[in-house]
Amino acid sequence: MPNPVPSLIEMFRTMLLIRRFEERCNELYMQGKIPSTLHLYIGQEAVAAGVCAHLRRDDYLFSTHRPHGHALAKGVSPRVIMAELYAKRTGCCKGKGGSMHVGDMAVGMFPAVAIVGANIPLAAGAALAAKRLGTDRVTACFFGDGAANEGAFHEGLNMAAIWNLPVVYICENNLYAASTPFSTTFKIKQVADRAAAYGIPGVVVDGYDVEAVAQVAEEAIARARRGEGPTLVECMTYRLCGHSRSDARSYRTKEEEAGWAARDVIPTTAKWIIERGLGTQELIDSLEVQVRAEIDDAVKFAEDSPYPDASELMDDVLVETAGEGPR
Amino acid sequence: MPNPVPSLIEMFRTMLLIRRFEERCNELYMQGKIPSTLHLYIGQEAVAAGVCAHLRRDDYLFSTHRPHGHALAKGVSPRVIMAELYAKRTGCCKGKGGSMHVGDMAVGMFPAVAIVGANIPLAAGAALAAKRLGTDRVTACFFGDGAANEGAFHEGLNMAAIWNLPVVYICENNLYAASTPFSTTFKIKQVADRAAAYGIPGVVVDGYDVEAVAQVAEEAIARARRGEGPTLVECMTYRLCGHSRSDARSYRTKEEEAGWAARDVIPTTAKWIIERGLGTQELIDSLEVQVRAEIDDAVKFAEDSPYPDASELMDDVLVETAGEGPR
Amino acid sequence: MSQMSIAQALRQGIREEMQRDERVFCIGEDIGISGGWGGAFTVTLGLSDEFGHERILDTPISEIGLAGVAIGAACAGLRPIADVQYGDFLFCMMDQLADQAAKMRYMSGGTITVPMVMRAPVGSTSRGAQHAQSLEAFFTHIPGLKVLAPATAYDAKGLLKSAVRDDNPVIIFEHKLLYGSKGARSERGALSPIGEVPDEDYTVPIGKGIVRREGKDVTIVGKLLTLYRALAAADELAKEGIEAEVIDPRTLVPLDKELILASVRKTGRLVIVEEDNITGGWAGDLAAIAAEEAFFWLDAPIKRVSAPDSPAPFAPVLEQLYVPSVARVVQAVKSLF
Amino acid sequence: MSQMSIAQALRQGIREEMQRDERVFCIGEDIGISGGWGGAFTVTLGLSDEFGHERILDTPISEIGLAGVAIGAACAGLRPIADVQYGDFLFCMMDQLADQAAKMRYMSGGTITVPMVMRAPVGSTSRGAQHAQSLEAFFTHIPGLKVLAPATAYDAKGLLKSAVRDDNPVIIFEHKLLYGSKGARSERGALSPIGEVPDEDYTVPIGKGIVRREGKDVTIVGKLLTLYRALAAADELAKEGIEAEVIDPRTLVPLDKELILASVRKTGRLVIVEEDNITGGWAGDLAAIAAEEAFFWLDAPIKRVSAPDSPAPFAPVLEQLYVPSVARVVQAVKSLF
Ligand SMILES: Cc1ncc(C[n+]2csc(CCOP(=O)(O)OP(=O)(O)O)c2C)c(N)n1
Ligand SMILES: Cc1ncc(C[n+]2csc(CCOP(=O)(O)OP(=O)(O)O)c2C)c(N)n1
Ligand SMILES: [Mg+2]
Ligand SMILES: [Mg+2]
Repeated sequence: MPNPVPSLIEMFRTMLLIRRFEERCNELYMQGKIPSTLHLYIGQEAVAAGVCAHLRRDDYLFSTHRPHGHALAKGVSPRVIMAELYAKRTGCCKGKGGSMHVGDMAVGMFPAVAIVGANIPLAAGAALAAKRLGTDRVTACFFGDGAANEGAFHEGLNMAAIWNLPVVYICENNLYAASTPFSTTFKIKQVADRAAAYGIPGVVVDGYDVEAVAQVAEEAIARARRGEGPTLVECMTYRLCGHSRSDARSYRTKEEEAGWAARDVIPTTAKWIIERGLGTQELIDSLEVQVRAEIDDAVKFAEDSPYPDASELMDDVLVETAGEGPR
Repeated sequence: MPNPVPSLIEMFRTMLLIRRFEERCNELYMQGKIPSTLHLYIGQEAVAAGVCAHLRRDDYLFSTHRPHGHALAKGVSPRVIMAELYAKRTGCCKGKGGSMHVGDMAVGMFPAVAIVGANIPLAAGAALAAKRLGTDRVTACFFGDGAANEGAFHEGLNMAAIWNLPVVYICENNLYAASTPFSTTFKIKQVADRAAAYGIPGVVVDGYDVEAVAQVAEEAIARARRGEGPTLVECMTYRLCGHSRSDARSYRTKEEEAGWAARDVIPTTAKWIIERGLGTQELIDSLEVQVRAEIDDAVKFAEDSPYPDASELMDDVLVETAGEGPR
Repeated sequence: MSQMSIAQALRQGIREEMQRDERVFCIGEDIGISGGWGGAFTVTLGLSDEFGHERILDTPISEIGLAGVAIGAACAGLRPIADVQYGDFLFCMMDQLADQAAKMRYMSGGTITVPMVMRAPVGSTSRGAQHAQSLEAFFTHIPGLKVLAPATAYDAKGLLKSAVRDDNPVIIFEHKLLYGSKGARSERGALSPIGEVPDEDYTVPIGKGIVRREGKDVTIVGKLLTLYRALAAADELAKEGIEAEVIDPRTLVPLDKELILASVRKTGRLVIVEEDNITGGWAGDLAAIAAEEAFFWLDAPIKRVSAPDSPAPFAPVLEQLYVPSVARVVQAVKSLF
Repeated sequence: MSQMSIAQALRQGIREEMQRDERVFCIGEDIGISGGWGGAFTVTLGLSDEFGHERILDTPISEIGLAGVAIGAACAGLRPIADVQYGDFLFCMMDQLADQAAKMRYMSGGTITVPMVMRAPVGSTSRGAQHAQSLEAFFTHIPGLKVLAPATAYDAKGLLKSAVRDDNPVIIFEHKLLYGSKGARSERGALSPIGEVPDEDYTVPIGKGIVRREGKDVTIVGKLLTLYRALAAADELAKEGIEAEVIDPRTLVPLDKELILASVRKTGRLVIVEEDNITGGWAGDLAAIAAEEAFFWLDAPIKRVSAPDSPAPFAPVLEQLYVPSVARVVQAVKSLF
């Protein structure tokens, strides 16, 4: 039951969905319809799309404070994500989690973890369970360059390594941890160089090339599925937006931003599709129409949904287990 | 004001002092004179002696749950260590710390840290202070192979690396973390291989050869003192005793133990001294007499000292600072 | 019925749960090494021979990692019994317990369960301040966790089994001086109560306290080691004509509040004995509950007999003053009459 | 005198202390990046231009490391002002604060001092359970730390300066909705009290609370955001003829117990308002103190108005129920008459 080889068009569609979804979120946030804060995934779409192209629905995914892209790529419905952002009871966390905790176990996505790095050992644990329970499920764990300086990264990767767990660690190196440049907090060139410290393979890939990402992910996922242990995949990428709500991004140069914007994954990938004759501009346009419709539907769903009821405040703090517990 | 080159005889004397001190501790513990538990340094003496031979009195030292050897090598008086083990008010921690927290700031030794790995970022902090305050003090931080799997190791080494701090990290790889063999918790050959993850030099040295240790330490300390940043030194060593009080050591083979015992640093180093004509058996014997006298004196001091008074229980929880604080 | 120590009772409870349910496994440092000690206090001794190293899983010294792996595995279908050598090291994994295990279910809108157990030895045993703490107050303050504190062999086994079968994250605090660990791992000065433990399967329900001694003049609440101090004090007090009711809460979250309040309403006096530092301790929380809910029945101030606000001292002469003594309990009770 | 927000007052306090003493420096994540935000709530904005990146030291995302470095540096002669972006992340460095900073002096027999400051924003602001917690109860329970909770600009600056000059490790809790941070970092629903701050050097002594409103019928203790809820409630209550005395403890450790007890002895009623979860909260500890030391003056049960025992919900409609409201305070007070 391996996935069929994902086509560039399918991956592009995922990327486009993420991009338009994030853009809409931003608008809605500016309009005050979404409370709190948002960490948007704009610019990094090729990573989520490329990696998730090779994940099965029953594979696990762990995400971060910047989870919308991962969620959409893993197949979480835009409706329940948007409803969650709106703090509605129909959201994927019933309005209790918010942007930083979206997830949906129905498609294998754990509620996202907003403590930087903390998802790394959790992912090792899920992978351990998948292995012990005799499944061939793989766990994919996304995190940023900044997370690679957390103790949790070190402890989690080492445990995954020594127990040969079926997990793929994907570091999205977007060159910044909030406002802090990569170069000031690492004295090494690549995060992937740290794989050697745990005796596992480390791979660097251009995160602005969805096919390259997909290829590296395919190998790492297959390796994990074969029981050969974890891989640390570092995707070089860039967010074309701010770190969180209303970030003027003055800690980056206009030139640097322009350089990456010139390679923006959405137009670039569209161009590849057309240039290689895989599809026409009409196809791209129709995909635009499709994803916009999907997002419109999600927004409508969110807007029409009710807020949680006061009575729900204390729900789901603990499970009520009577007697023996499940077997 | 660099230290004069330490002679093998001086280092041997330090090793011998540690060995006999630890043996005496063990006896006293068995007699019930020392409460609590003890982590003895028997077998690892060459590491402390070799490293500390190149430390100045005003250099800092951070230690672990197994600190007696480091303390003696750094120049903490056997009296105040022994009195501390006896839980006397004349102990280096006034009886409040015990075996796992010995230290003496008068000779630059911080109270030892018994949370495995936690001393590693603390040492980076002391090194930062030494640098900022314009001194050329170096900080030496000892820890075990087990500690290298703590998040604190990762975070501390990285910070020392990116800020080029004057600190030397000495990992005493004695092949076990308590009962757990190195090979089951590392998928790599050497702890020193992790230095590359932080962009700093990593060196492996035979911890049963005090001259080799001293030479590597000299370079690492000089490098730190020159402002060129941290080094991770891994000393391959072995404790010839149990992990802590009454450990039957059944998790190790008799063959393995015998192999290391055959290389025991005390007789081996004594032999080198004699073989190379640096000293005679009489010299060795006289050193034995000297260190035993020193230890007898320490025990007498400890035995003659009073216990803390009830009124001391609440002393030193907080400093009393009136007004402005020190300037 | 068999006579056994708490360490033995826990071991038997773990063994039975592992036999009952394939998904149960142990994870911790030095818990299953062949030739090792079976954890810091012998609780898992021998279990790796029986269940193999996959199910008695020794970890690196990586508390964040071991907690994270246990939690992640629990979310994904296993039922881990994790442990930490000394409760103090829970601070090293505090984020995983407080921010992940405890909140995952709520944040996910109830779509995740975290059926994990974390066992943690507490109490002062002359090892200095980093190996001595009582951690109960920290964890009772984290919604989303259940917190247990068994003081007898019967309760230890019965509560452990309930914890393993519970779908919530459960922390079990065990007192080092009560284990009755044998041989090289025994503790000087240990109390080591030996107790009757049924041979057949049984559980002790989470959330039920127990009256250990009946009395009408004052309610004394003690847990873990201080339960025994409270009982000894009650003996002393009886000689002087004061009949103390001694309650062992056994579970701290959820707390059997009604049992305690009913007793306080009967006796009109409440003394809480705890090994932890007084400021911010669990005793304060219980006092606050009584001050709100049993106020009109109280005849005297509520007294806390706790450790003072200092780190734990190493010196046994100071430690004796630090850990609440029987004499201090007696004195506190008498001050209310 | 100048009018300023708490964020401005803290910034000015830090600047003045850094000018006064070369050894003072700031350490944290995203605090000094040129073009950045000056920390999560703008407190250190612009300071790296003035003092350079060596003294406004940006760290990797490494909480254990940043705490450890701050503590080690403090022991070796510097005076760090560390910060954490959200108080919740203190759990990631809990061992360094609880086991190292707090205990180092005691364990060393008084030979080490740890003159460090850790600033931590607390409070719920619709970001979900991992960015919302109130951490006061955890840290007041750790002997060896001082714990501050300023609620006005005057106190924020004055207590910060005292903290920097204190030779002990000091944790300062600041409430996100009180900063008054400007521009992109401002918070919806923020209260942002602007206050008078002297132009000349001054300090607010650690360990002194303050009566914010006098009254004779009931004592209400509130801190940080809930101080303002308490004051608003007192206004409401006054309309109904109940004169509440409102006390702001300002320092939680050491606590100005006598100020609060004197008020309780005067009014005979105590209500404690706190944003934290009720079980194990700081409010419980204060209730316990009053139940022991002001018992004979109490005319009514002690009431705690706290958050319920759940993680903080994201949805603003639920958050409003979670954080104690003015109405809940009013109702609690009225229930005592
Ligand atoms: C333990 C912890 N420390 C700090 C933060 C605050 N924070 C949120 S996102 C972020 C930057 C993360 O950088 P990176 O891991 O590179 O991910 P990116 O935002 O670039 O996707 C920081 C510091 C946090 N959420 N958790
Ligand atoms: C954080 C923490 N986890 C666990 C322990 C318990 N413990 C004390 S010593 C030890 C083994 C340490 O191994 P290593 O670092 O190799 O040092 P060694 O004992 O071999 O000198 C362990 C697990 C501890 N003290 N601190
Ligand atoms: Mg990043
Ligand atoms: Mg070792």
